[in-house]
Amino acid sequence: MKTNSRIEKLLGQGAFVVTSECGPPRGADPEVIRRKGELLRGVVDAVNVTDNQTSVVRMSSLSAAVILKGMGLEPVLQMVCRDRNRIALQSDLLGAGALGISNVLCLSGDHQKFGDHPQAKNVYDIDSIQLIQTVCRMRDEGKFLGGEEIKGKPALFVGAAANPFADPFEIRAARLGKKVKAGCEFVQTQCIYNIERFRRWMEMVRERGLHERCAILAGVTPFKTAGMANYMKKNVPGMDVPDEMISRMKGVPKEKQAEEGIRICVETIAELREIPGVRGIHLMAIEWEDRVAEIVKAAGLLPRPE
Amino acid sequence: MRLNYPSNVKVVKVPCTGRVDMLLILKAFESGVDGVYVAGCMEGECHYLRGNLRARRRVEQVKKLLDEVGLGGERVEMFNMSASQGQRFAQFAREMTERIRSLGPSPAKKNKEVLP
Amino acid sequence: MIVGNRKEFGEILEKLGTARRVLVLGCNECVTVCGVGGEREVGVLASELRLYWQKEGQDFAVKEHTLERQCDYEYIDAIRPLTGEYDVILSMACGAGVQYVAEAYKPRLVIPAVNTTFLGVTLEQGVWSERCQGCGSCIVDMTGGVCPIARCAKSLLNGPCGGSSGGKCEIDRDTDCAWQLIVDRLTESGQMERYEEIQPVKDWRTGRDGGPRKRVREDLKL
Amino acid sequence: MATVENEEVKGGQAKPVGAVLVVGGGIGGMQASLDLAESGFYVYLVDNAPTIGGVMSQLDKTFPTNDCAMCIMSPKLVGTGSHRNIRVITHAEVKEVAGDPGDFEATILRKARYIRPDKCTGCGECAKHCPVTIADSYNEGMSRRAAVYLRYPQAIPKVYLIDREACIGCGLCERVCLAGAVDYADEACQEKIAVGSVILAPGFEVFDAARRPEFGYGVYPNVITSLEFERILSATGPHRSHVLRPSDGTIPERIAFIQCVGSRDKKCGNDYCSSVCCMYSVKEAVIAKEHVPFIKPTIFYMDMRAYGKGFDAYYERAKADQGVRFVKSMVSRVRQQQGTGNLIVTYLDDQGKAAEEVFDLVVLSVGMTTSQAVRDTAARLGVRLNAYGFCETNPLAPLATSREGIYVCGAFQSPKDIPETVAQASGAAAAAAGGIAAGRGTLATKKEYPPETEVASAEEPRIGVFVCHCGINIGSVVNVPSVKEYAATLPNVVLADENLYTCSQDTQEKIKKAIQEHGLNRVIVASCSPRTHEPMFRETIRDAGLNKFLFEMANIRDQCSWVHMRQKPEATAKAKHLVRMAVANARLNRSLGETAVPVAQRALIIGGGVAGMTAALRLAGQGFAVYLVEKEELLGGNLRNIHRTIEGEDVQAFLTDLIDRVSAEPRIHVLTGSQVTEFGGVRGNFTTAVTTAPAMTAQKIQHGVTVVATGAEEERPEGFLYGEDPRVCTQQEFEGRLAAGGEEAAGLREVVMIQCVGSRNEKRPSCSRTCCATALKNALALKRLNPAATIRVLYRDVRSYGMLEPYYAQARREGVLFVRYEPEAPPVVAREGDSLTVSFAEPILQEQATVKPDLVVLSSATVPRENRELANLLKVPRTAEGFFLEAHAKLRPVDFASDGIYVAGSAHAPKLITESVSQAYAAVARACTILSKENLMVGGVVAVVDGERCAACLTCVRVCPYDVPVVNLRGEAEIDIVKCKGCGTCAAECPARAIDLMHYRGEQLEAKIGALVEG
Repeated sequence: MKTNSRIEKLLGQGAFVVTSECGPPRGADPEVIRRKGELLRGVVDAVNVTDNQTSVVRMSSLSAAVILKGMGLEPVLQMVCRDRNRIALQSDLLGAGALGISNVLCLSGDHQKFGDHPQAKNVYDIDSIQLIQTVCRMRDEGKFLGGEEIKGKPALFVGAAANPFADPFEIRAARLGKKVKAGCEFVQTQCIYNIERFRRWMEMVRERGLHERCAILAGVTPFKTAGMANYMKKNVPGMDVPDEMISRMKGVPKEKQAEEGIRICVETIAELREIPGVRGIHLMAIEWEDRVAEIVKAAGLLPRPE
Repeated sequence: MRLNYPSNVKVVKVPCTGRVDMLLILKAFESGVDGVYVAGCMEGECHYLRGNLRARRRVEQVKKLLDEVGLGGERVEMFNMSASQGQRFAQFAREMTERIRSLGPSPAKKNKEVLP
Repeated sequence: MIVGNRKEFGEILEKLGTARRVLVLGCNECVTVCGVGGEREVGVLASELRLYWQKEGQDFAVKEHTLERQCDYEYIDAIRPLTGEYDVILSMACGAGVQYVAEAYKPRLVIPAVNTTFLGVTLEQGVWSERCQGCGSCIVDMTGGVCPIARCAKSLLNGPCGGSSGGKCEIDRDTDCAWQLIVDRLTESGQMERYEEIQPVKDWRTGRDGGPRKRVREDLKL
Repeated sequence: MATVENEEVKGGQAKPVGAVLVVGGGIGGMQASLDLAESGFYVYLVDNAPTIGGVMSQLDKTFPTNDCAMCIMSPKLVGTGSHRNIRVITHAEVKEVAGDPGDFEATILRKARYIRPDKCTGCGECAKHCPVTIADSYNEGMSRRAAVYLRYPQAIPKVYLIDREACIGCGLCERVCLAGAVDYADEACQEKIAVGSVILAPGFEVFDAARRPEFGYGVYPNVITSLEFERILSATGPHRSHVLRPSDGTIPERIAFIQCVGSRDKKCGNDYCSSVCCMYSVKEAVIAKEHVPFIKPTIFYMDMRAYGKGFDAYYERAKADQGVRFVKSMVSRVRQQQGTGNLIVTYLDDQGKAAEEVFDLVVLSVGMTTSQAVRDTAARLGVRLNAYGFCETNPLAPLATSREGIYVCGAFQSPKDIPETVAQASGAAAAAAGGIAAGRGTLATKKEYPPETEVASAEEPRIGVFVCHCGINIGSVVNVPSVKEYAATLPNVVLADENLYTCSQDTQEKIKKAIQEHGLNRVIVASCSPRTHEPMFRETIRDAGLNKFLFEMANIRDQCSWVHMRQKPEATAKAKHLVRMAVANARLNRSLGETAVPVAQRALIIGGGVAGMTAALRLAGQGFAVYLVEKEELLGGNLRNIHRTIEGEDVQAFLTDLIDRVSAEPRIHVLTGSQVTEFGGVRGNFTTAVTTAPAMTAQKIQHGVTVVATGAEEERPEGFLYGEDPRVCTQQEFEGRLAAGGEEAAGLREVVMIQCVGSRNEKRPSCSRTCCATALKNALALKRLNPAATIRVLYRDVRSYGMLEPYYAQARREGVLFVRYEPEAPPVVAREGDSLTVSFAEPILQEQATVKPDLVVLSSATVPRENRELANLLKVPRTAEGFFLEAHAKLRPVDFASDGIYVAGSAHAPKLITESVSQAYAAVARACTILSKENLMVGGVVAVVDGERCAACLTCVRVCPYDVPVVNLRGEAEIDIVKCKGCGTCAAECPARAIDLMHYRGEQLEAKIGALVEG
């Protein structure tokens, strides 16, 4: 065990891990985060705290993670490369270590064009793979990127995201390979609707043996409505929603679409569990934290191990 | 065919509308004309293959410029006609004259470059 | 070449304020080629100004001149006698030219009429595309001849983000995903193994982040 | 001159007369005249009509481009009328041609015109005052004109004449004519001229529709001919392009076109097909619908003969997108409905059922015939006609008449459309020139000019302004004296004068004198129109030693007095403005040099088939060296696969003779097994690299012209069990088998021919043109060998156009069965046990029929030979189907858009041998317009680069429609004045303003525009 991470511990025990996420509020009220956290207590093993997701300004992910930590939950600190250069990123990593955060998820981050400050200058001093390297170097070698010695290394379990559905498809496994080579220990994938394509990706991942060096947590997101399914297909870059899924959502009356969405999600989880190399799921119920427990239960993943 | 059209229309001959430069149109306004139209061959029938298509793009650009400076892009136009279409020529001459009449004299006539 | 965009006429007017003796100064280099600041564009802007002030009934004097280059002192200096007669110089060169003219004719007001946008190439007549950001340390040999710094919206050095879709970037469907291009080129040239190498964090000192840059070649100096 | 001697003129004779008589001034006659005059011969162009232009001048639009006929013909009219080596003799006829080839004496009778051509200015004052009105024949009698008239406004010569039969002799015209051109005492006169060759291009007249009384032409007002409808559609027609029917002037909604009126008609003795009616009817239907969208045209046809290049696409578009209805039928009669003036058309439909329909207007698609006058002329000249009154020719020598030295082209040879007429006219020019090549340059003159006075651009302009009254055309509207006075006040004007007719001969002398006396270095004439008169005035000042570009015209008639007739003060003011603009421009006019570039007087011909070899022989016959490049080891091309023509000519003997003559001709360098590998240069000076197998030796050839004659071949068909069953073959293979001997034929019990295999489909929309004739030829040949054989031709339309039609009739007579199929239900070839079966829909019985033939013959498409690389090398375009694309579908059928490169034969589109031969001759005539010159003059109105200012941005390189500019080694754009056509697009777009168009320089145009507004 390199860290105190619960994910690391459970994976070590061979458990099927369940993570979820929690978006910090667009304000300074800590209660919002506490309410969301409460809904997830005992239901998931760890909670991702997003970092100004979709480039919209929110409470900093580190602050929100600390609040969750205070509640006894296990936060996964998301960090994007869009807003901070290597100085700020390393500084925040030290802070996270100091505040007892055990998991970090290294991301490139959405382009600011889609957020609430499209006028902003982006940073992208380093990219997500280089951020993984940075965290590992700080933790394992005790060195900053600049080469100086760190006094008090941050013990962080390092994760990253993977999108099996983005293009170019043929290099998607290779890209994961680079992340693993950089030191990534777990990945959470983009929401999976096209299971066939995910299977093919997993085959490529297994071919490279990446699943043995890095735990793969398959991402799922329940549709609330047929409209949402359609929107995700059309407007979210790198999202692959098969037409059957949309017609299935459209095939039920509006008031029953939420239930249908959850049913699809549960079925998907069942299928994903059968795929060799899948070590857990990452359940992204976007602004729908109150249904997470229900989904996890229906998927037969409750109770969570201690 | 000796079809009557307004006498305020004066023709500047060019070998092809492809020769018509944006600057020439702007200069015409500088010298005080109220409107300019470029009379090219029918599209697809340019003797020089595509001069009239180039001219049309330039006329569109000049429209934007005239809008920018407040003269109004409608003071310039591109028309297509063939050499045998005297009626069409006369019709456009009348149409354009009517249009310019309703717009009134070019406001850019008020002053000339006077500072030494 | 350096590619720019003509400023809106309204903005130029605003910047000119009360100045009515204007020298519109073009440059016969990059900005001519990209159709923004050559002799023709100088003529167009000058004509627009004349028409506007004619319309407003104001007195004015607009002079057109185009230099071979606005980034070389000798060319700039050659018009010294001319500049005295004008209140402002409206430069249609890139940002470099504007500044060099301003430096040469201080304290005369020099106004930019062009927004300098990027270092790019001509895709076709009338269409230009960005290719380089002048980072000072070129790596395109590693990336199939495609620069991820200039052409990836996030300047990612190790591969495409999750927003790459159908060869296009997540920021809009007209923009190519640089990494798709890189992967295609590496595949074509049988160099995909290059992709597996992790590009280390970049040393940005050679770029603008290292502060204003200067280049000296001792052997060429006088 | 390179052509000193010619083998076609027998030795020992004196030089042949270097002049040609061209009879007929329609589009064919004009083309032949221009080609001859441009290649060093003097031409007498004699037309029966008072003006040249022929029937084409009456047409509205032309298919398949929908170009305006008059617009595209105008340059040819003006070119013919103003060419110094063409004498146009109108209102005249050829009485006799005596003598021998090379030395004919022709007697021409000029009819009285009553207006003196040397004095008439074409102002039209006489016609305005003439009190008589009679039916206007130009509008087919649908409008009226005066007794003194000009046939149409653009007429050449622009000289009026008096129709003395209508004239009442009131003398008004004589009184109003200020030019004194009216001469009531005028008399017919005879003139003898010496010529070396004669070309007959008298054209056709339309069939007299009254000879088919069942259609009611001449009885019912709303039954009209297609030529009358053409006039109705025309902007200069009786209703100024409004589609109105004669009886009541309403818009006819339902229009019927009845095809084959006077064609394919044994009863009238016109067994032939008139070739053009299908297409002109489709065009008229489409144009009528363009004018009035609610018009519903219906075309009653037997076979839709859209066999020309791009015709089928035009036809399909009309059918699918433009709402033209096509009914395959036989119309039996037309009756008028009581009271409405509408017409009831009775016809037998495709299934043989009778039907009736009501229409508002019926257009009879009348065919082409030879007029009695032309038949008489032919008889006088000793030229034999065929059974139908067309000129008798041999299919392998289609340009020669029965009398040596007299050649033929156009519809008089056989019915044909405009491009084929133009091509054949050029061909006839080549044939006519071939016989008298040694006389080249002996009669045609080149004008000698005095040396040019140098006018430096810094020199102070001294401008003379001559304001014209144009009789009263200008003077009665514009106050000419005040314009003159105003002109005198303008800067640099040192002389202002006025004339009654500035174009008159004495005024030219006056202008010349003024140039000397006042030291003028610029001349302005304020008068009619530069379109007609600028060349003449330029000539005048050049005679006085001034560069022609120092002339400037103010157009105060066409653009002023004529169009502002009722606003006299405004017209005078505008005339002053126009003069002021001319002065502003003239001050900046510069002398422009035209440089002589020597011509490499040799030709390169690519392709050694019938077209290539014919062209080579003709060019060599005119004294030019030829390089004939053939890819294969043997000459002959597709001709090697053809044995007989449909008329029965022995093609292999013809081919052998052709090859022998090519091989024996010392001026022809045959390069077989060779390919063009590099190509560069411009007209007059091309350089081509040719690589020859097997050693792949390369050589560079310098030549002045290039003829592309790469031909076409029969496609290897797909499907129909071709290649799988030996009983399925192509027409060409069948022809070979028939030629091999009659044994196989004797055993053939039943044969099925399938037409349009690989043609007229989505992949290849065009008709392959020759397959119907080939099928008829082979069917007839088989019938000769085995009269008992059953032959079924499964077809879509039988396209036996022109003189092929009688063979179609013959085949039917001999029992060949023709069964139509629809493209949606094509015949199916299958195997049933050992037998071959063909099943097809039987339209009359309306059932599926199956036969078991011994042989299935596929009429496979004609496809171009591999030519993509060659097209790239030569930078010449191709159609979507891979045939070479000519410069203009109508009037430049053998030219490419790039000057000096020509196309001949099937490389252009599928062709019969006779057509390839004509076209090869045509390419020769076009090529000779360049090869006959020692130098080409270049320069004048061309774009010029100021290298200093050039930013080498490539804008000019990209925008030039002719790919002329290049960035040279100095990094500056360079524009070759030889190639530049002077459109000015580059000048208008150069971002550095480094390019200017000479004579239309930015500075000049700005000055002119500046002068437009009162200063």
